[in-house]
Amino acid sequence: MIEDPRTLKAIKNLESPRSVYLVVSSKGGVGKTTVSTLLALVSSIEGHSTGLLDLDFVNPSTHIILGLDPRVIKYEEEKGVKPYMVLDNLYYFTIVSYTMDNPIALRGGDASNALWEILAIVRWNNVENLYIDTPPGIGDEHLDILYRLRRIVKPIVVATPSRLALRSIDRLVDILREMGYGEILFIENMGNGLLRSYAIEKKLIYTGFIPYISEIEESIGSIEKLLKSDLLSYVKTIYKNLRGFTRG
Amino acid sequence: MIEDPRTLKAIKNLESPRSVYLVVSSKGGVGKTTVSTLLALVSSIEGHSTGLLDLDFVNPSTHIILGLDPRVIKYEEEKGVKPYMVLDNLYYFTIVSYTMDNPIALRGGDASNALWEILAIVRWNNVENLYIDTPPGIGDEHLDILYRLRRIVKPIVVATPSRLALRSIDRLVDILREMGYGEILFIENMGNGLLRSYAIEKKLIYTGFIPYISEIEESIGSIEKLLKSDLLSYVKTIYKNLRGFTRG
Amino acid sequence: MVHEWALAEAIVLYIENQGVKRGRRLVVKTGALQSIDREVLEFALRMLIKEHGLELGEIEIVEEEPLLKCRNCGYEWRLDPSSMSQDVRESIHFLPESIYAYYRCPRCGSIDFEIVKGRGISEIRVEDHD
Amino acid sequence: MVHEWALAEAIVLYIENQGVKRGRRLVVKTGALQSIDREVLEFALRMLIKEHGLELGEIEIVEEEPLLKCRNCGYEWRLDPSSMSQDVRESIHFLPESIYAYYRCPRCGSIDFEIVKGRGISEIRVEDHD
Ligand SMILES: Nc1ncnc2c1ncn2[C@@H]1O[C@H](COP(=O)(O)OP(=O)(O)O)[C@@H](O)[C@H]1O
Ligand SMILES: Nc1ncnc2c1ncn2[C@@H]1O[C@H](COP(=O)(O)OP(=O)(O)O)[C@@H](O)[C@H]1O
Ligand SMILES: [Mg+2]
Ligand SMILES: [Mg+2]
Ligand SMILES: [Mg+2]
Ligand SMILES: [Mg+2]
Ligand code: NI
Ligand code: NI
Ligand SMILES: [Zn+2]
Ligand SMILES: [Zn+2]
Repeated sequence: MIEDPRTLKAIKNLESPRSVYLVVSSKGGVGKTTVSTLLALVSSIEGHSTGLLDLDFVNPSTHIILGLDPRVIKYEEEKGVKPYMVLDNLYYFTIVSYTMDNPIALRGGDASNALWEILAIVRWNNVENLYIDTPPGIGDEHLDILYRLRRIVKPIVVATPSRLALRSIDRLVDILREMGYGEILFIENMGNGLLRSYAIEKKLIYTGFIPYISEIEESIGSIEKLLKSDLLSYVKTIYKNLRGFTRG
Repeated sequence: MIEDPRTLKAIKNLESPRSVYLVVSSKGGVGKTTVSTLLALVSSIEGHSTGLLDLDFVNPSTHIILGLDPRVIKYEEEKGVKPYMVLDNLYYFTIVSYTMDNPIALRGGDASNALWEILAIVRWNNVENLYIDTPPGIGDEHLDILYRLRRIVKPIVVATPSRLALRSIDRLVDILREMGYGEILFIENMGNGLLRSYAIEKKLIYTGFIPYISEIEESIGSIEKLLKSDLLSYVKTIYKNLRGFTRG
Repeated sequence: MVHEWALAEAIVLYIENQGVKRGRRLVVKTGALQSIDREVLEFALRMLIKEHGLELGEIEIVEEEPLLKCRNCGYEWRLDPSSMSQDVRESIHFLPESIYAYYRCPRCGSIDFEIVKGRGISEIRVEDHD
Repeated sequence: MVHEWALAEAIVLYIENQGVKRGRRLVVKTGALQSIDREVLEFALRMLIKEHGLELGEIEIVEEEPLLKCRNCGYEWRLDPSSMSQDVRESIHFLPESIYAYYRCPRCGSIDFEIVKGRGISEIRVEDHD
């Protein structure tokens, strides 16, 4: 076969949501998973039909933040796979429901295969905002999505105000530019707004910051607590800015 | 070819050092790079011939911690490639000297190829302790090393006391056990000793903790400052414990 | 197991994308790991072919037996999905890479093995097309 | 560029590991991306073959031209290392994957391409061995 047939179906599935955000960062531990999960929560409580897709196959953790046991996450089938409804407006897909959270180690080729399978079978129709969490680094999954789904995904770069993280973001931004991404959304995590000037200098769309809030540890695993946490107002601002910039 | 000829040469090269430590963690941002660089620094100032090898190809950062410009890092050739001498006792290899720190994105197969090339050509003879920094996750590089060099490398798992990090470490430890690693060294980073009981429960060799020290940010990029930093005494304790456990 | 519909749609989009409009026979090779329900797949294909205005005559679905190979010790083995527990089989049906959560090399126990063949759709061929 | 010695050692260790002790001819296929100095490699091979007590007669080093293929647009192209700047060529000599830091698909600019062949040592064959 010349091309992977799943690519075409993936494009079709991802054309439904108004916005598909790809949360990336070449550095780990900057808060990609926390930010994508919180953004999805905020989007859903703001009354929008929302999707959350966890593509970190080796280290899936969105279900831990949401406090979901892999055994309760079940998908219905209807011309594909329907994501699991976590809340009224929140639809969710993670592989832990298939792996039962058993540890797996995937080489690049397998990760790429798993990615296209999931993008081809999981349907996001009726979803307005879709947030995709990705593994750290820039590997097979990122290259696949960023090239093949260029007209669909909006990259959100998450960074913390540390020297190592910024150096790593420089590299990622260079790569995204080369790939043809003009609009790169930016979130400062565990910071205080210091990175606004960095973002402006790099021509990134600064959408806000989330301070370092040590109490977040206690909210992990409980949607209720997350929704009451101090983080939420910051995430709401970012959410609104993201929508503002991507109204198109 | 049935097997990769570079594997055999890699084994030969890595049989020289008394200890080859592989710093791993399925989660990013826990301090793998910081810890491996500091351990190498401590080992060298303690008077031992030491190697530091950066295998995080997509996001190499040991040179940033050491404050080295990619252009000054040069390797001599002598029946292979001799690592760059950073200090009297500190020998260093990173790909940034070849890539000039230009951003690269590697798929799994390419990362695996780069890995074997480097392990086959870079010679670590006369080095006593070799510290290897790795990318986050468990990808091609980890699988390659952990299986092929099983009799040589000693894995050091780095973790922070956060729920997401521990869940991720559980998975990694399961995998290391399945691979046949009986002795798994453990370092608690950005913690206060709380993970000692976790480590004991998981039958990991707890070698110490490094507290969260926000001033570390100012020491990054200067060996001098790093050597004077508050972190150092903690790293020294860990260094000694590592040596104690791996005297064999 | 009606997620076969999604696979059928991928196949039809692929054929369409190749610029093929009609042909005598459509041959699809699927991997046995996915335990695809042939009748469902064929039914979905017929519906979608019609919907997309294609004319493809016969449909033949060929199943390829899975072959796995250990990257650690080189051992090769086959795996019969019908021997799996219901849950595992279903997981692998949806996502063949789930196999890494449940299987190991039978010789050396390695988690590092590859699916050489029999994973998913590996061939879509329209015979005598124009 | 005497890191050829390390490659020669890998080759000799490989032959030894295969249980081969003598043969009429050793054929090694190298990738042109590595711009291997054939004379140096041959010299190192002769030394090491002797050191390891092997008898391999002639040595033939065949260079394979690099072929690159874009994963984004499918374009295939060749690359002549002698056209590279000295620095880049040297980086690629040591580590062929350095190519990703300096080259892009000439058609679409993609960073996502693969080295189809001509990367490094791709064949080691001892003819008429026992
Ligand atoms: N704003 C924040 N304040 C405090 N801790 C945070 C914040 N954001 C994330 N964390 C914590 O940092 C760690 C890394 O976050 P995570 O979302 O897993 O990052 P990534 O997905 O990029 O690896 C987790 O332990 C998480 O709880
Ligand atoms: N003990 C510590 N105290 C404070 N900050 C730390 C500590 N260890 C690491 N850091 C910081 O945490 C971030 C992640 O560390 P890094 O070594 O890059 O992790 P990894 O290599 O696992 O991704 C960096 O910004 C680093 O400066
Ligand atoms: Mg994450
Ligand atoms: Mg089901
Ligand atoms: Mg690191
Ligand atoms: Mg040189
Ligand atoms: Ni099905
Ligand atoms: Ni050389
Ligand atoms: Zn095996
Ligand atoms: Zn191209």
